[in-house]
Amino acid sequence: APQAAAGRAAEASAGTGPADELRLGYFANVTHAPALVGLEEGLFADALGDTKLTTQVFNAGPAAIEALSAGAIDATYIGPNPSINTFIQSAGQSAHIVAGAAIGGAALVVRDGIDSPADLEGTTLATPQLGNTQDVALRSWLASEGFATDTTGGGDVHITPTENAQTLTLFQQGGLDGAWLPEPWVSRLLADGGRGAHVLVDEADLWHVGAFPTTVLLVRAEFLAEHPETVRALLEGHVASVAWLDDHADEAPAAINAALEAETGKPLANEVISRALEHVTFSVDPHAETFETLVANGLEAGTQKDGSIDGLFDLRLLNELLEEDGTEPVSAGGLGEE
Amino acid sequence: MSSQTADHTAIRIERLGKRFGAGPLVLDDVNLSIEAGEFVCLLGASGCGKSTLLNLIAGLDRPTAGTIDVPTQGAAVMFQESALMPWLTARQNVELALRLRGVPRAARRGGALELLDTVNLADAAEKRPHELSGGMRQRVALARALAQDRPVLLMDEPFAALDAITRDLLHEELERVWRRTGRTIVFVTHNVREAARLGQRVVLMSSRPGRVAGEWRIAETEGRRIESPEVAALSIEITTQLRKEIRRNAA
Amino acid sequence: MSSQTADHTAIRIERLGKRFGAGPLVLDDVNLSIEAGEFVCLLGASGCGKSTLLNLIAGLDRPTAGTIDVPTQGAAVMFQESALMPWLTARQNVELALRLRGVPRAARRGGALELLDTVNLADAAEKRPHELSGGMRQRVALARALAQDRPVLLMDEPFAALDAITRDLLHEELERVWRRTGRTIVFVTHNVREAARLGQRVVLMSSRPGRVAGEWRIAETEGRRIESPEVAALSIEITTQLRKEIRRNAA
Amino acid sequence: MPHDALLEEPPGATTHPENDDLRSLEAGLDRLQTDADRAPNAWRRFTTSVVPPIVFVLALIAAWQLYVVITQPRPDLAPGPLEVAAAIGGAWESGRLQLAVATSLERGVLGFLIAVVVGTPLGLLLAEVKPLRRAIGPIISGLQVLPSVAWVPAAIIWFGLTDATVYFVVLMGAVPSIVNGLISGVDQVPPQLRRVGTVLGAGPGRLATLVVLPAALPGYVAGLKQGWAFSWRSLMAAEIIAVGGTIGFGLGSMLDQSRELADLAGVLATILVILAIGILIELVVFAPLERRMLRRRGLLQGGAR
Amino acid sequence: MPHDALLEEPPGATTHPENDDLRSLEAGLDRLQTDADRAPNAWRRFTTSVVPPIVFVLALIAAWQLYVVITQPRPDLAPGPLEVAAAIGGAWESGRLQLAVATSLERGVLGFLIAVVVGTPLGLLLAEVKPLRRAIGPIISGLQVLPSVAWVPAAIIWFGLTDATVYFVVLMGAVPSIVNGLISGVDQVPPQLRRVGTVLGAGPGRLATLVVLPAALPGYVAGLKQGWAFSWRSLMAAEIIAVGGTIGFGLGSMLDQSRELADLAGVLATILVILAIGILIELVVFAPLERRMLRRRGLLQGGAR
Ligand SMILES: Nc1ncnc2c1ncn2[C@@H]1O[C@H](COP(=O)(O)OP(=O)(O)OP(=O)(O)O)[C@@H](O)[C@H]1O
Ligand SMILES: Nc1ncnc2c1ncn2[C@@H]1O[C@H](COP(=O)(O)OP(=O)(O)OP(=O)(O)O)[C@@H](O)[C@H]1O
Ligand SMILES: [Mg+2]
Ligand SMILES: [Mg+2]
Repeated sequence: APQAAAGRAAEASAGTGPADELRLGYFANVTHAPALVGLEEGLFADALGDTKLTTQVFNAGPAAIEALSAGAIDATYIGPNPSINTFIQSAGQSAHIVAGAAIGGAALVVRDGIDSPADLEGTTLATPQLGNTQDVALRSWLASEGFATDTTGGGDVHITPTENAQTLTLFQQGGLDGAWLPEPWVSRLLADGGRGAHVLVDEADLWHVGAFPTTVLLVRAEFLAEHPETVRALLEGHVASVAWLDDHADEAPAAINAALEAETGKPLANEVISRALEHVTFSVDPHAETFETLVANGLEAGTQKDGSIDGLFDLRLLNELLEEDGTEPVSAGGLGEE
Repeated sequence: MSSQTADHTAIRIERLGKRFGAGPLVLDDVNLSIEAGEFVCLLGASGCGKSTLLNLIAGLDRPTAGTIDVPTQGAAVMFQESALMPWLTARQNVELALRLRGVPRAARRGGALELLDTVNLADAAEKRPHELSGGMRQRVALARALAQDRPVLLMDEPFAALDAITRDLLHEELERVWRRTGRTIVFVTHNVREAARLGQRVVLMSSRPGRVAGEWRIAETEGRRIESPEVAALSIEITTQLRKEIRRNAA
Repeated sequence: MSSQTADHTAIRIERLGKRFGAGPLVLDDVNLSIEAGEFVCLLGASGCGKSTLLNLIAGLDRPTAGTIDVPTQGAAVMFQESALMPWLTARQNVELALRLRGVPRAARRGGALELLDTVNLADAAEKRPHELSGGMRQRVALARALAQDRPVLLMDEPFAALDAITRDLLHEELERVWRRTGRTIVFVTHNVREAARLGQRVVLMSSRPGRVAGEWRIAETEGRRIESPEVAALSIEITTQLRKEIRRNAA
Repeated sequence: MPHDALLEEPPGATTHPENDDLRSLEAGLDRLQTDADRAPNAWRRFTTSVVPPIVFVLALIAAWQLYVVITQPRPDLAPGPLEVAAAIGGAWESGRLQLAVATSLERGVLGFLIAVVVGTPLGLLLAEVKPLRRAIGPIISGLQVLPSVAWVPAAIIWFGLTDATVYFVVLMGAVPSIVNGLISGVDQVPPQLRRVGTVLGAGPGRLATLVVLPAALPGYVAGLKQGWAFSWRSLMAAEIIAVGGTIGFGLGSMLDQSRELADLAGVLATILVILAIGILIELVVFAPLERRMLRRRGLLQGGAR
Repeated sequence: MPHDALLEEPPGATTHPENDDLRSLEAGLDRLQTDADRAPNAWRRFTTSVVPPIVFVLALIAAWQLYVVITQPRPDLAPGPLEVAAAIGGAWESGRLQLAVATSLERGVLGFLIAVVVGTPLGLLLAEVKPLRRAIGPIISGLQVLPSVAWVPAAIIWFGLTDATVYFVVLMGAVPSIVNGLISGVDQVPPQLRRVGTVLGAGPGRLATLVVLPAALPGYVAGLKQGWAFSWRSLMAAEIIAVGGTIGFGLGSMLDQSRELADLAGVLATILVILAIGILIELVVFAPLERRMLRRRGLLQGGAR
């Protein structure tokens, strides 16, 4: 299988030495806090040494995947579903997940008057993007509740993938009955949405451990094969960043907000960011064991092609680092190298 | 338009002047009276104002000075381009004229076919203009002009764009129609021989401004052909005069 | 094209036949020989194959059967539409012909102006075709054809689209050029009088298929005018024959 | 002078030898001057104008498939024709294709019809009323230069993510085309035809309905055709950009969805469907309309094309 | 027969009285048949064709301002002209406007030039090589029907959010127009001109350069003009849809940004700028080019427009 070949290449050839430049993508979003903090605190730069770091900010997963596929970036923070998607679409040739980044932080927020899943019949709900992590989660949850949905907005519950900012506006204006969103939008909708906005389902409740991946670190397969040293340095920065977030829980909101303000021009309200951070956990474990379920859900929701994700993970570099630090290695769940 | 004219005069033009906007005088002090049933040829070089004069007679434009008296029923007009409606068949083109004249629907088809037969086009009634040759188109236009049933027929170089053979035939055709219907015809042309061939009277116009520069009458018009010696003799006379007019502009 | 012909014969056509694709025979067994310096008018009704014959002589098309001998230098051609390049001035149009003939750049301007003066257009040298009247355009085309400096000049109804006054003048102009340059001219026309006015010889073609249907020679051509009695007499004779040919197609 | 009197032949005139002579001469000349209708050879037309592009496209597809088979590129960056066909098939089976085509066509056609209803009187008004035309004409021409996609953001703010946004953009795209087409159609009416109408005794009303409008038809149809093209373009732009909200699922949304799923085969499949619909509408609706009209007027060029 | 011999007058010929007669007659006729050049009245043209639209636009703006002042609508749904002007001013001061205009213009012009370089030889090839044209011509015409916005998703997948995406979309929009313009230009070359060229002794090479190409110029320029319009449209579509990545900040991005900030005044301001640039390019580049060419050929219609 090609992915196995790529993996072997990374192992055997040790590439062509460190890259001159690492182009990293991320979103200006709370669930991408390791990236924001790593950049803000200079953790990546420290780790990368001579390799120049350039960054690109994306609004949504597809754009990041497109940039990755077109070779415009080398690595990106992204949700698990777009990662699965590109891996399957490219028959395993496009990219590998090298680490986890964030867990949790998504929820279904609905208007007044919807208090149980049964009340959702005939409503219109938004998700950030067709086939993204929250979109798939909403569809599979609705299916488990016995509602039919489809990707064209039909069915018992109408799902309309809409940009997050638009979702807030539409919800305020009454054009939407609810939305399954990641942080900080859950908190923003609760704070600014009006119309009695409240959480109907917290995604954390759906998974047996309350742990499900929201953000992972994805690296272009070719880059990984050619410059494992650089990826290792990136991972060093990433691990340091996650550790920083763990250690500085009180400073984190301000640091994240500063990064957000630099990117989007507007900081989040204090209560929004603190509520958001309460619901997100940062961890380098990608929780690989949940991915088979994610694939099954995506298939069921009709947002994904059928295909193997065997080889999606390449956690060897991460585990090397963790080993050096003396921490527990993480598992690839049988879906790649660990 | 204007008042009915005296018994035998179909068209009376007096001290007519015309200029367009602030341009130069195009027609100046034109005097002409045309009798009912007369066939008058208006001859002149390009741009001398023949079309302008014809349009004034047809009521398509207003004179700057002077008066024009024409029969109250008005005049039918034929142009150099047949100006048939390209989306209508030959018959429908003639029917349009009948319709605008107020002929009831039921009578139109028959009337149109009859008129087309007059110009020997009964077989081509269902053809569209682009399927007809230039000569056939002008014959349809003639049938259409006849459909208007007006006592005066004004023709502005109707045969200028046709080939010589067709033109000769149409001269005969036109003469036949004229003799049969007794219309008053004012025929504008560049062609000295055509004028001498067709007209009972030839009026030569000068250029810049247009004035009547000469007039010739032909006593016997029956059985004339364009090659006839009388036509040739008259042509030489008119040509000499015409060339004199043209040379005047050389300086 | 083909071999140089015998001393006095400029063009020799033998047993010429032409059909387009699988269509009917357009020309059938045409035999004609034209002497150097002769002025021949080719007369026939529309569609009888005059242009086809002329194109064959010009080498623009290939015969289906038979042979055509023309001078090795080839022939200059003038068409009904002047076909001047609309983006070039009168002078540049003539210069283009000189350039394609291989005249060196320095000599072109003078040559072109001289040729334009020949057709009395020295004043209009810097005008573009659309600024010229139809007659002036045809004179530029004549100058261009003269610029080619070929012994044979083929003309396909060059004056058909002009008004009668201009046409008469161009007849005189053409005759003057012919006398001065001694070209062999083949002149295609519909117009019996034009043919009788210009040609030393008039060749009448029949229609469908085109064949030579009659020939007339004019002994004395000096000082002829279109209104001359000899022209009229010849016209009547040719017209009668032509009408017979046309009537043949009525059935 | 009664009409019939004019046409009445003097007794015996039809048998007058001279007249008969003239008739046979005219008949002979007419016969010579009109070519026999050549039946357009359908088979020949088929082999010279339908077969070559089809062969070319098939060759292109074969080359593409060959390339994919030989070089085995990443399927998400260079899917083969089979995968694209499979994507069309999959979309058809799931019913998404039919839904998208129906939605887009409905919007396109409805939007176009509204544009016709709005544009036609506006065009007539501008064509006939000189001062209005001087004032508004340049603005309309200017609007035709503005990419209608630029209206999408404004429309989203005004109408939200609803169908009104889509229709607004379609209208802004199509109306200027239709108006300008009609104006240039009326402009191209030969003044001679108007004068003939006047001479024949038509007042302004009948002149407009019996002469000017039918004469302006070719320009109008050309404007309609272009208007449709702009409707379709604008619709696709609006559908691609304005996704979500209560906007239904059209071809543009399908394109955008495929893109979001990084499904290039789906993207190419949708492009093919959009292209096919564009060509189909042109072939089925406008081409026959235009051809029939031009043929009736003898404006159709020889079949060399 | 040497050239000069042909033109040599027999001695005394110029003073031959008959010849003089002919000359004066011809001169008289030429004088009669050509109108004196009427100098186009610039002032009149200005008052009849420039003033009315400007007055109309000013009146429109005044009415809009009045409406805003009287009804006091929500400024985010109906900003007044002053606010839009302020938005333009603000964008200018911050330098975003200049940046966006420069970026978009650079891309539009560069993309258009590439399209010309690609489209011109392709068009010539298709126009002159019949079999190629039969095979590829319909495909090119078909591509012209395809909204170029449909290429944006595919281009994004292929090239990511980079400038290559923008250029690809611009090319797909402009090339078919230019090719078709050139083909129809060559088609419209009167066959008579080609035959004259042949008769004058031009071989295929000189026929193409001295006759066919200059004769096809009007169609080519029309194609270029339309190609530019399509470049500009496609560019805006690409810029609006493909934001982020390494794609520079153009007018489309500015439009999209204003929309995301729900800043309708900014959206309208950007639309006005896009419109102004489209009209300006047309007025400054294509209109004079076209007018000069048409005037030289006498194809310019009377100034009624
Ligand atoms: N609508 C108009 N506006 C301004 N000038 C005009 C108008 N119509 C004609 N003229 C001018 O009036 C003069 C006479 O024109 P007219 O068309 O009557 O001449 P004509 O004798 O019919 O010429 P031709 O034989 O070429 O048809 C010309 O100089 C022409 O320029
Ligand atoms: N390229 C062609 N292909 C097929 N048929 C042709 C072609 N050119 C001419 N013909 C046919 O050949 C016949 C003679 O045409 P030609 O143009 O030579 O006639 P003509 O005598 O010049 O007519 P006119 O006086 O109208 O110019 C016509 O019936 C015409 O239809
Ligand atoms: Mg006139
Ligand atoms: Mg001919």
